[in-house]
Amino acid sequence: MTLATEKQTNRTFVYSERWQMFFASPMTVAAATWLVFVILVAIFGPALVGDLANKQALLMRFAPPFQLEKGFQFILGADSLGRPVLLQLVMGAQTSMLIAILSVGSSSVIGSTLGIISGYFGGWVDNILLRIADIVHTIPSILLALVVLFILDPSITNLVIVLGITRIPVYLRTARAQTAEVRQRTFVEVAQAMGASDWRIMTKEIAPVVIPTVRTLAMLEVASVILAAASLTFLGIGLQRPTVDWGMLVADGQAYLETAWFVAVFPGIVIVLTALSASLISNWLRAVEDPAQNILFLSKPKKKRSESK
Amino acid sequence: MVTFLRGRLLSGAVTLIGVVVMVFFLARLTGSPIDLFFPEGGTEAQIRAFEQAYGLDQPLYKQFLIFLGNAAQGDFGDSIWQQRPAMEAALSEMPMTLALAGIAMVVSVVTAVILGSIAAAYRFRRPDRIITILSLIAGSVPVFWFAIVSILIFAIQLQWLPTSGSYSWKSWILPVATISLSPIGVLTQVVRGAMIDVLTSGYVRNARARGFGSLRLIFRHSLRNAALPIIAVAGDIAASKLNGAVIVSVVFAFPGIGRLIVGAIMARDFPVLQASIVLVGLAIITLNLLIDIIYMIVDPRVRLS
Amino acid sequence: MTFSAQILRTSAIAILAVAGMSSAYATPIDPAITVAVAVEPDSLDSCDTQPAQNANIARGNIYQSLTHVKPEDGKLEPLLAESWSQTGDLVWEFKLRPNVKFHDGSAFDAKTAAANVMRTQAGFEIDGKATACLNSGQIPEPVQAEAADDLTLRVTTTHPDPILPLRFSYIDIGGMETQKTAQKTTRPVGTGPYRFVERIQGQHIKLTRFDDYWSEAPQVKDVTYVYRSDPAVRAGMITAGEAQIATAISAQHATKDDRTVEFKDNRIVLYRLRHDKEPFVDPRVRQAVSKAIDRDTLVEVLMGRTGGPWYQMLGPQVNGYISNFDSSSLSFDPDGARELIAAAKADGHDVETEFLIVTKTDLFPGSNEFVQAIAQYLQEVGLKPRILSIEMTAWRTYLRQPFPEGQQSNMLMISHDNTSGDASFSYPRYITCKGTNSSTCNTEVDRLIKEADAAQADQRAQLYQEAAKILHLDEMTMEGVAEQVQLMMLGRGINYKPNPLTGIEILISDVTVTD
Amino acid sequence: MSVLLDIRNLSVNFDSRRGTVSAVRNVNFSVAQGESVALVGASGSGKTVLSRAIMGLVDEPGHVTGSILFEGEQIVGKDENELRKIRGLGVAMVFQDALDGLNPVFSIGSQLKEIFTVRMGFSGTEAKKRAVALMEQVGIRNAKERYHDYPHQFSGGMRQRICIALAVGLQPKLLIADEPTTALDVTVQAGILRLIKSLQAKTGMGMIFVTHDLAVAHQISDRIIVMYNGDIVEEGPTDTVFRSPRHPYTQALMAAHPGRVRSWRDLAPIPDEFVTDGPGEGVISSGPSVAAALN
Repeated sequence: MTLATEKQTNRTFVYSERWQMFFASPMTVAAATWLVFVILVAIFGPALVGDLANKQALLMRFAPPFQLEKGFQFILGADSLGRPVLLQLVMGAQTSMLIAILSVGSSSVIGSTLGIISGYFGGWVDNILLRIADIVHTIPSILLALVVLFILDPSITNLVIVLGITRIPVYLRTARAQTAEVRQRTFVEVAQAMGASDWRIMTKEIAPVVIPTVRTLAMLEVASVILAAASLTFLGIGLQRPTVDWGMLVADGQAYLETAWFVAVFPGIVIVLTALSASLISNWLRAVEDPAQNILFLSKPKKKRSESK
Repeated sequence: MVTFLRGRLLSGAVTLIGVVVMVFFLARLTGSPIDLFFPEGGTEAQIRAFEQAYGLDQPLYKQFLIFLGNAAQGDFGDSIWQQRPAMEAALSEMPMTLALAGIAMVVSVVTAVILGSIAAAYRFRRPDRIITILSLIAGSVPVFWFAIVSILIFAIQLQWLPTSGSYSWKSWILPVATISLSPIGVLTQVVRGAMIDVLTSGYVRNARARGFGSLRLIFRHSLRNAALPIIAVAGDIAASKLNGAVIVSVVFAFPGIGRLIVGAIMARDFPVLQASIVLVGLAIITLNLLIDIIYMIVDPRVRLS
Repeated sequence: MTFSAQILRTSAIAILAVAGMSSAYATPIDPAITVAVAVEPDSLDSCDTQPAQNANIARGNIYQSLTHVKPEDGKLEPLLAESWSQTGDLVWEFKLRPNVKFHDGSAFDAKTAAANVMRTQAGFEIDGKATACLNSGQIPEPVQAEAADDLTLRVTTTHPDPILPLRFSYIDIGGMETQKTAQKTTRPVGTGPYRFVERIQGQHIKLTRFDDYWSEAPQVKDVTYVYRSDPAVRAGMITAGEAQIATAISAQHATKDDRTVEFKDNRIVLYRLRHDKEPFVDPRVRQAVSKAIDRDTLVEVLMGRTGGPWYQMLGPQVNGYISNFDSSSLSFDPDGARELIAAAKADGHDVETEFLIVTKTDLFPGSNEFVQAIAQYLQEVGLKPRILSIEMTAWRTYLRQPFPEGQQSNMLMISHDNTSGDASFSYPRYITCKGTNSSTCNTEVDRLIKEADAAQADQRAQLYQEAAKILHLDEMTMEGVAEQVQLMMLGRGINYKPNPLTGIEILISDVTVTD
Repeated sequence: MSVLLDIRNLSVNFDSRRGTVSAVRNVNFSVAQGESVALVGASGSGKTVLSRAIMGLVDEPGHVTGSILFEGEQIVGKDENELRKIRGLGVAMVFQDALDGLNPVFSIGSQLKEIFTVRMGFSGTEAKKRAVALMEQVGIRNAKERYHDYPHQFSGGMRQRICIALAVGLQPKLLIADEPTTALDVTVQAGILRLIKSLQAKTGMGMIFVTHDLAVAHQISDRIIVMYNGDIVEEGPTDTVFRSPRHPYTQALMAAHPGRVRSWRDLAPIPDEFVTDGPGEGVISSGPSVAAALN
């Protein structure tokens, strides 16, 4: 009886511990709130906003921000064609999230899988995979972008393909390096000695160690993917209007930085906030899973403790 | 060591050939320089003359074989747009690229190691939070945006630094800052993570129990261990800077092979593109070799396996 | 007394000296200037001066041509040729200026001129190697050039070509050494007021005053050209004093004072419709496209001082321009446009087919927004446009005949300039059935242009204008949207009056410096 | 025998946003010079936290109250710099995770040498001589050749021997051995225990041997302290405790111990109320993450 209740408490304890850790950090809460908000906006926003976002009103060109008399949609000002910056951000949220999630997702999964395989088996498998990674890494991504967007179409899918392929080597090398290191730890040796299959060792023993690193990297990559898409737009080979992503808004707006700062600055802030949030969540996840860290994560701000002296 | 080097050289050669093959065919998928060359439409005779001059009248596989044959003898052909051998064009940009990438990497690694170590030492406390937020922001600022804003502020408003060009040491400041910004952000996070891992490890705790001071703990018992993931990520970033840094080149009009490559892609100047890629490939392969050697020096487990 | 008088005298001398110095300062001797341009030149060879980025540095500074278009009135004036005449249906003779020296010290003569004309035409072989010159397009039909005597150049054409002297204003003359090889030169040698000093690819080109120049020596001694692709940086270099002349300035970076100067180079923003594909098969839809676009608002808001509304293909200084053109059938009338579309639809035309608006990113500064605004105007009258903004090579596949099989119906955005003043540099290529850049095929237009090409002066202009009327009132496949105005910025103390040719030649000899 | 270590009213608490967790509560005991004390208890009972408190290794957010007198010197409240002087030379510790205990990027020799050069100020050659001698002392054969080897070339048992060498090399007055054999094979365990025992006999250092294994405790200690849930529940000379355990928890431990019975049929299960789910769960008072964090 005692045992049963105690076990019960234990389980709820473990769950609530994460939540406690979550709520213990206001930054994490803010980051998660922002991400959830952005994802909700990405899912529902475009449908709600409809055509209003891309509706040009030349006479509203560069309407200044923080003025309500023109309607709430103009609270962040209007761009060079008089489109409300706020609604453009809403439309951009969907594209940017799609690009970020799909390309980071695909490249991190493919890259780290290959990296674990490469690091675990070593030998010729390792050699071939590393050579391919080297080749992809050496080819300028802009050439790849140009080829794909020249032969195919400048669509979101193709952009995801370009950005995904070019980022695979980063994950591959990271995962490989860590796998090679983890492989030599005793628990892997023990598992091997106990006759566990390669697949089992890779998924049960190595992956759990590699994943946090990859995830930290992936969360940081969210930012760089959004920015890479923006750079392609800046160099003139990105997405096409009326599809907008945040990077395109920054790229388009930067020509007017001196005259209408808000057109480039608000999308820039949104990109920075989103990337920041992704990384903060990644830090939190890392802390939750690493017992050595979570106690510190939970610790109250340091105070002078006279009583212990 | 000899076997190691031989293996490396072999795999480097394989990579290089792979890259050249890929680039050769990828580039030709983007159309022909003829479309660009005659601004307002040329006659058949003109186009044929042009094709002949650059060997574009041959079937693709023949073009490739000719290219391979010549390249093996060190002849990468003449640039279509620039009136000089393609390799000369590529070589002339390389020193600046190496210098810029090198300086930027030193700046980023040093900054990141300092900031990341402080953050790890004060993990989850205020200095850590501040450094983490700042480094994440640094990694999230669009590069071209930062470049333009920094020109507006430092060159045009304050007139402390030149807007562009590469004439004095002052003109290096903004490009280096722009290139280093995002690596600093990423690397600081990596350093922080690696340092936390090491600082919470058994051997550092043991060393502490032996009564060693904190400087010794950090510099002898932690840094070298933490260096491994840092070197891996820094190496990848450095490699991307070798053929990247395009935007910095474009905005600051700073010389560099990245800009040459983009220009060659846009102008379909295949010989220059191929020669540049070979150089960049060589640089990246050398870089990877260096990283492997550093790895071997730092980590005995790699050395002995 | 004497003492104070002495002081007075000394200070008077000092003041005079200072005044003298400052007056000497007012017209600096041998000033050096830096010019910030947008794009690095591809080539400094005399046969490659056709694109603006090459021409702006080489033309008129390093190289000169036999004839020259006067920027003020578009009339042809002598330059390296003192006079010319047609001696037969197909034969022209140019009397060349004597005592002209190239920068390498060699003399300019008919042999050199003939070699330049021949080398410029692509396909001409030297030592079994072919050259491919960018200027070759200026001579569409092969001509034969030879030296009749030292200073007489004889040119034989394959067809009658009344504007051959005008064409020769685009053939720049390089030194004989550079003409002997198929290789493009990297050390250009010409007859112009500036000689080439050095070029570091990717960084700069330096020129200096040529001491043995045949005409008046210019004031500016040294010129450095640098390339800055970002308009904000180019403008900033003027503000920061790093450059004295900056070209291709965007409206938003322009200053309101006289440091920013304007010029028109007969450059028009055009659209071209594929009339062989829906929805543009019916001419009523093509007319509706023009009526859907509110050029006045569009141009005023988005281009500001860099443009004006426009309804024709050519600029006002070209002989194919219709001076009293009634554009009312093309001007903004969305309801009218909708009616036209409805009528076409009623006749079974598929007006709801999606089509591309094809543009390139560097069409002109801010062109992407311009195109987006056009797309919205077209949407509002019920058409289904989709924007495709691509880079040059891809864009060219839409511009050039033959169009690839299965290419989607499109409206192509073009920025076209004609600095020569003659429509033959535009119409044959753009609106005839066989024109490489044409989507129009109207036999009447073809006939008029063919006649015009062989005609002279007023008759020539009239025939071109008649063709233009058919284009703009019946065909409506190639319509102007805006006349472009170029901006450039000048540093303090720099005097330069831009002209219609500034887009393709910035003569440093026209620049004076005061301070 | 004079008192080496004297602990009075020692508590270790961990502050967290979900409340204060006390890992050690009001503990009193002392260790005499040359005495060997076994600290026995289940995982999470607070014995590891207690031993770390003696080393001054309890970090934020943990904090220590009460008094730890080592040779009459108060350890509680000392700053890192003062603690550094006591660590290694005064109190040394061997940890249970032998495999993570040595820095993988330095050779065994250089790590051993370091304690002599840095902590005792010996010259390089002298330190090396001592390091080799120390390796021999802990039973590494071919010590000279193996001096330049790296940790990953050593087996687990050998690595723990090196860790022990690193702890005893400075000839501390008190050695805390925190389950030094748990991570090792059974066959290796006995050797390590023998080594520790002999080293202690040779140097005459005091020892606190932390273990959950009663047989080990019996073999190695003069006195036993039993901890349960952060409290000391029983204390006494080893033989006495073994002969007549007073506290029910101790009795339960005894009954469950295979070494005490002749046949497996005699094994009694530990009653439910003492059952813990192994490291990391069960005993809320010390908290799973605390235990994990400090191990």
